[in-house]
Amino acid sequence: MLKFVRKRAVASLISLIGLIVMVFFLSRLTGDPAALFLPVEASAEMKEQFRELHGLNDPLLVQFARYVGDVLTGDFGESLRKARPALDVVLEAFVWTLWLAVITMALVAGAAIVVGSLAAFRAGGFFDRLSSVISLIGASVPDFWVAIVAIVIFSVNLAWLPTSGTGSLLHWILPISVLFIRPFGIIVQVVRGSMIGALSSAYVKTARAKGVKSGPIIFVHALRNAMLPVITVIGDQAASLLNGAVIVETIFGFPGVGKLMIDSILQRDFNVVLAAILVTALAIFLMNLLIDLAYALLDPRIRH
Amino acid sequence: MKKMLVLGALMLGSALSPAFAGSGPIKIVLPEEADLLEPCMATRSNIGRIIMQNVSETLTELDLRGDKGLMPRLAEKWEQNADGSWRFHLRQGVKFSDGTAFDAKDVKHSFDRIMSDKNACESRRYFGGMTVTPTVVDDHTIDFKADPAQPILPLLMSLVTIVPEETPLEFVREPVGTGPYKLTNWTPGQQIVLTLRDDYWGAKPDVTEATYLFRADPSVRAAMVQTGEADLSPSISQLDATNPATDFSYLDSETVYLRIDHNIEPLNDVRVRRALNLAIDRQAFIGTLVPEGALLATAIVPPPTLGWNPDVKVFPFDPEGAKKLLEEAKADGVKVETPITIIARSANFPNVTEIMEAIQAQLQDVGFKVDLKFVEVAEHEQYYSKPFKEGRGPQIVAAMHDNSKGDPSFSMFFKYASDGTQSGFADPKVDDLIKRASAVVGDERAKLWSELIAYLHNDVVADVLLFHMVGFSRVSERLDFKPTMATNSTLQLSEIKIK
Amino acid sequence: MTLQSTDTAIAEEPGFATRMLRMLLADKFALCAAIFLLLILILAIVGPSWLGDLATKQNLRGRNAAPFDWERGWVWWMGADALGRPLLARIIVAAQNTLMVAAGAVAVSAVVGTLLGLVAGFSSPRVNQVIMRLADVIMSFPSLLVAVIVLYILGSSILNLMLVLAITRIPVYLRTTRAEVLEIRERMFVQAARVMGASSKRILFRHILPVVLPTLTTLATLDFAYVMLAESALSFLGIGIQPPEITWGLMISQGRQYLTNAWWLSFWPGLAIILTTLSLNLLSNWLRIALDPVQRWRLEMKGRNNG
Amino acid sequence: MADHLLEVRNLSVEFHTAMGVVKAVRNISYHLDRGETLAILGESGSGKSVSSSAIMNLIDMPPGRISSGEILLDGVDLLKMPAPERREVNGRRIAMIFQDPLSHLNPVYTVGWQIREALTTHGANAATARAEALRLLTRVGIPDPERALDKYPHEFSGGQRQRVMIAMALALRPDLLIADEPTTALDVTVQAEVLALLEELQQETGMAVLIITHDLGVVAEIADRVVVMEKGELVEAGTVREVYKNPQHPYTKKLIAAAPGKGEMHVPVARSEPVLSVRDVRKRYGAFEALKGVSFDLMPGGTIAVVGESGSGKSTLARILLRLDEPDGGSALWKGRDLFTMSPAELYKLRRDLQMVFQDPTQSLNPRMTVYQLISEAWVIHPDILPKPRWRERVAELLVQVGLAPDHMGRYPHQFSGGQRQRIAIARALALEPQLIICDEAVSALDVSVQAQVIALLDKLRREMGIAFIFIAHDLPVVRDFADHVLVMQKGNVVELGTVREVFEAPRQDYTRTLLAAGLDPDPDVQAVHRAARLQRVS
Repeated sequence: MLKFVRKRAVASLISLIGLIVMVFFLSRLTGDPAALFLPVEASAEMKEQFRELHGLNDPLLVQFARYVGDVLTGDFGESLRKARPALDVVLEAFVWTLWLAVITMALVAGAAIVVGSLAAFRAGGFFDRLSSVISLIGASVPDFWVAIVAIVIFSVNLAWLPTSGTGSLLHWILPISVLFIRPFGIIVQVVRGSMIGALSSAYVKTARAKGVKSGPIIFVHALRNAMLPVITVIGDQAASLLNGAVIVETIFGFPGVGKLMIDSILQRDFNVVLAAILVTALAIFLMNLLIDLAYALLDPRIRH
Repeated sequence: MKKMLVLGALMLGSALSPAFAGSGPIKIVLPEEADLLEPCMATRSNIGRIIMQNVSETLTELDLRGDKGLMPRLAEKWEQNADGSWRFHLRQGVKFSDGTAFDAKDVKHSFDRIMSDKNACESRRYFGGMTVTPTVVDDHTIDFKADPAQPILPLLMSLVTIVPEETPLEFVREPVGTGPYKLTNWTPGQQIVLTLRDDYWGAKPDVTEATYLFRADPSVRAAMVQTGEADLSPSISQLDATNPATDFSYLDSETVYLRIDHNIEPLNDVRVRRALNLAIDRQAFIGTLVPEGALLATAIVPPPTLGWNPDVKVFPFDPEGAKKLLEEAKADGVKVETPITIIARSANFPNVTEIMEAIQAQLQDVGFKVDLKFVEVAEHEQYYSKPFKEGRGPQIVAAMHDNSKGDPSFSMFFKYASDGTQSGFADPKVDDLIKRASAVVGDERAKLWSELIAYLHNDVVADVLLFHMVGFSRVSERLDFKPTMATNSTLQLSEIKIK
Repeated sequence: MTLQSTDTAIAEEPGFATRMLRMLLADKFALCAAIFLLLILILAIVGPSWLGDLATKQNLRGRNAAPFDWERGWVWWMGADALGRPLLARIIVAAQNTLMVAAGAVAVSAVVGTLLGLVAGFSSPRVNQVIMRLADVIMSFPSLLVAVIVLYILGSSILNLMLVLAITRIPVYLRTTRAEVLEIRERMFVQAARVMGASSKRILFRHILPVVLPTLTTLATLDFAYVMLAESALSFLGIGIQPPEITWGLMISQGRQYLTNAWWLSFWPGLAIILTTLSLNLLSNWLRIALDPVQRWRLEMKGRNNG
Repeated sequence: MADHLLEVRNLSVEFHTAMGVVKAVRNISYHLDRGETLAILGESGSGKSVSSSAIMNLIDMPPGRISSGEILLDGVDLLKMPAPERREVNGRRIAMIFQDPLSHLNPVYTVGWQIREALTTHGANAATARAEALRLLTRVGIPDPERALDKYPHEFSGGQRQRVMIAMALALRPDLLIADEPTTALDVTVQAEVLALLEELQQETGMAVLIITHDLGVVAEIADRVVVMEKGELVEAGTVREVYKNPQHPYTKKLIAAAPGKGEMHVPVARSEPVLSVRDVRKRYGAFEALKGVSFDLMPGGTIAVVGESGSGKSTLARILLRLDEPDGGSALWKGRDLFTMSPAELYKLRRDLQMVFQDPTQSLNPRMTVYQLISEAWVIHPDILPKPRWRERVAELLVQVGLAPDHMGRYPHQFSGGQRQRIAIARALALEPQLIICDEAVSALDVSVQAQVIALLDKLRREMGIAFIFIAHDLPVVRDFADHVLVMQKGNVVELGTVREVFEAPRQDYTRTLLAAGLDPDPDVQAVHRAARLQRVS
């Protein structure tokens, strides 16, 4: 087990280094932060001095070496825009994203498993067709559109929920609902497919021969076997949520890491971009590890 | 249901307890979060809107609400010394929010801090091309000597925020100022809270506490005021401004124009530039893509600015005239067929894509070949500011310029002088007028600016001036507040009254 | 020794096209989907030259004209946009760019991802490692961020947009293909091909790829929707396709601000995306059966019964 | 009327498919008493499992439909029972075990859990369920039952898994046990043990056993009475002895005639220069030694049978000889050249001489290729064998040669029966005109009657074309009719190597004798003798 974790950690470290190199140089190709930090009227000297102040005048390789050196000592640099440590900025935002992702995925997984399983149990039936069409439409509607319509309906017209922001539990409902739609549609389809396979398998026949009821057959016998591909997809979807739900965060004024990343690259706040990428990549790595553990937990055949 | 309850509570509150009326906390929702609350960055609008004059005050203050001109704030009065330097007499008994007393040393430190190379204070830009030396005369008197002499130095001082002399040169995250409010909570990404100080030197405002929230989407901002989640949104979309009881338009200080690069044929020909101006049906935009209330621009600065020239008339919409001018130019061998690129910034102002597409269509109607290119802010800046790229084709940059400072000097040099960073041409007469106007005060100054504005518009045909824009705000009915041109950059809580 | 009763063999095998057509006729849903997609495809090809002028002709007085005004020409039936341009005409014209970006991105990512996946699944562990780490890097790179960075560097053109969206989708195909290859290459018929002396190339493309293909087709149709939406999200962030070019995604994004007072601006292009994805899904479900010799009889039977 | 424990009357079951209604079972009737064992004998597609599925309510409806008949359990019609009551019957009164216990046990739960579930589903409490599960595992002879409770199905051997299945089925002491091909996937020695266990348990509990099988040997070993099914119809019924000695229906006759192991034994071809000479081949997988030094010679046109139970290394040997796996040591001289040191280019040439026919034709034929494509692929890979214009003609020839029709070449594998598919696989091997064909359990998955046909085909090819064969099998009787030499393997070792007559008539090694004894003879009388002998050896 430990050996497995170590092997994965090495692989991830390689990916992480590749990621840093790529982001570092690519982001610097996108332009000069001085032009964005200072107003258009600022003089050339002011811009020059700004670059000098933030070490942007050194050759890229020197900057890179300095950055790597700093990161190795745990220093991720300062945010150009916010004049505070980039890591603090990122971690603050990441906590929000993490909660948003965890809660959303928990709800999505729960709902998709129940709906997908029931659809599979009566494959081709009315419920199956209905859930297919709904999940498909859900997967092809732009989320910003849904978000704004939801605000208009539920906050403005019905006044049931706050429009946006953070503060109470009610504030979470709309963003989570909007984020819910797309992964739900995808995971329902995967659960359905996987469950159809599991329900037609031989051990389900055995269970029926034992006189086990439909409920336990679906949710005890078949489901656990059907979960492996489902968990993979849940992982992929969770990863994309961890990378930040930019649109939803933007519309609902949710202080997450996705909006932070996009804002930071718009403002060429490179240190924040890099720190954000590192933190999310690390989180995704840990999540993948958890998923592998879940595999082993669900399926004893994988344990060694 | 809940909404009714809230409304009911509000009505009850106002009907039964007049004692509460008149003061209380408010919530303000802004489009863009302040990433810094650094006083010396307060000239940037997303920061200034929160702390300028609320937390950090300046020596002088320009009145944009009335017509009082430059008013005293931390300086009680000022005069010009014989040697051209300016002497400011400071208000006494003023305390910073950290309890220290305000004196001339703080003013000197504040100024030195802005000019320091240890930081990137943006208000330094107003002091480009001059050397200003502050000298403390006594605790409550300070001299500023500028070389060359600056007739508008007191106006410039309305841009210098005062911090205690203990403030480090590097950027701070907890602004300390002499203003009526102090920062009590800043949760990045969520909110900023300013709370009224008990020991403020001036009149006590109605607003006891202001919570700033940030939402990027304009319809969300409008919805928040409607649902009572916020009391004031200084900028909402024109489309959402449908309720006359809460939604107000106001002339903001933004001017939209097309900057022409005179260096490249065919834009080097004045007839071509005039044709551009005649081809555009400016009036058709008003009330359609540009909100009702916006003004057609004849200068890069809005009307209340010193020297704004009422005699300069907007170019008429005259496609025939434009075609004729083009034919003339063509007859003289000007390559009017060369495709011209209009470079615009995406999301620069509301409806920018539609407006630019419409302008493109109108120019094409009279025979121009026009490409439209949308770029993001950093790339736009490369087209807009010098040095321009070598080997470029004929280019027109659509841009928006903001001058709410009351004096054209903040615009004219940058946009029109030969050395100006965004200037698309070089004209000795323009340079001379700018230089002369900058050196004088009063009516003389106004006259020279007027002359320059007319010359640029009628003779040089420097650019295609389009609109002085209006903004829309939604103000809760419990507040008494009318946004002004200043609202873009400053939002003084003391000006907000609670009914 | 007797052969099965299926001996009453089909005397003459009909050609591939006829057979596909027959199978298509047997599935009503797939038929509708195919007709719809064909229509969209034709519109995408002829749209810009046919309605291009009409779709860009502004009429500031007819801004946000409401839909269902049967008095006016058919292009106005879906209403008009903020510049008074007929929405139906714009949707037709935008089909070209939309399909180009989506189909291009899906095609590029599917081809590149599948090839890499085949190589990764079938070659030495070292090559496999390199490819998988590369996929990891792309996977952990938030796709919108990649898009923003690359579009900033390269500028926002249709081709670049297509490339960016393609890059971010490569790992999906790569990982799926590789996983399938690892499984399929152990199958008996692959062993049988090796015993016959088939080269790796032949085994990959003749034996493994056809088995992976249905999965990839399904994936690609789902991705089609994803790419159209991603393109729309980029427009929302202001870095996608730039006017005067139009795509459905951009139209939704531009119409967003009018949601409360002119819903049709973003509704119709949204509907176009939904219908296209739905059709693609239906068609891919059909295609999966039609291309699988083991399943094909379902359609052929139905077709025969109907006919 | 209610004398019989189970009585199936006029049962008809049909399935709705897109090809129309398929009548799986037509109007069949049989009965079964307590303590009795009834065998349903039939080949694939005969509908032999359908009636038992109907008894257990395992038929999916739709697409299935019971169109007529009744199933009486102690006189009560199961088909008219309300669903909850019907479910109570399952497990409690009727239990079932299946072929392939690995896939019929839930892979993600421990066997203890699964046995306990059988008990708790019908009302037992957790504590007694655990104790009972332990008792059951002990009873069916699982070693270290205490720990076995917490193990997962994949941690057991095939025979043990079937024992677990039996333990689970017998948890509630049912009146009737249905065993659907319970020993088909097992080695002969294990098969004998499992059948013995079933018999013991039947004697203990007095339950009735309904055994479904395709194997006359199993019928002879365990059943009292037998019913024979063909294409959904019950064609013959009677005591085992009656049916075997005096079959009435032509199908039964054919079935009995097809049972292997009764033909003439081959006389080995004359010794000459061996075409293949294998010496001391070794292979390890990690710590597991799959081959511990295997040597043999194969004469041109000769047939050597490699026989052994699962895990004996016989398939590894085949894979290594074809270079699908690399050996760790030894040599294999093919016409004097060592196969193991050949370069890829040489190997490519070798492929023409050396071909293989796999166990399961369903898997070894690419489902997406037509018969023509499958066979002609050989010439795509080796273009110098045949010019393209002659391909169609040659494919037609090959199809005729293996007993198929030329107009089959446009079809896909799934359109054929199992035996026909194996013929296609053989035609594909022949396309390369090989000199040696390795058959890896090439007939094991086929029905008995089909098996006989395929073996006859192979025999014809050997005679007519002089092809040498390495014939791998786990089943001795099959080998007896076809091979001239037999090589018996056990755990990677060669136990015995001799002519077919030597091995079958005078086995020198104990293991060979055990194998021979464990094999079930279709003749109930012969089998009774075998059995007596076996029991004697055990005691």
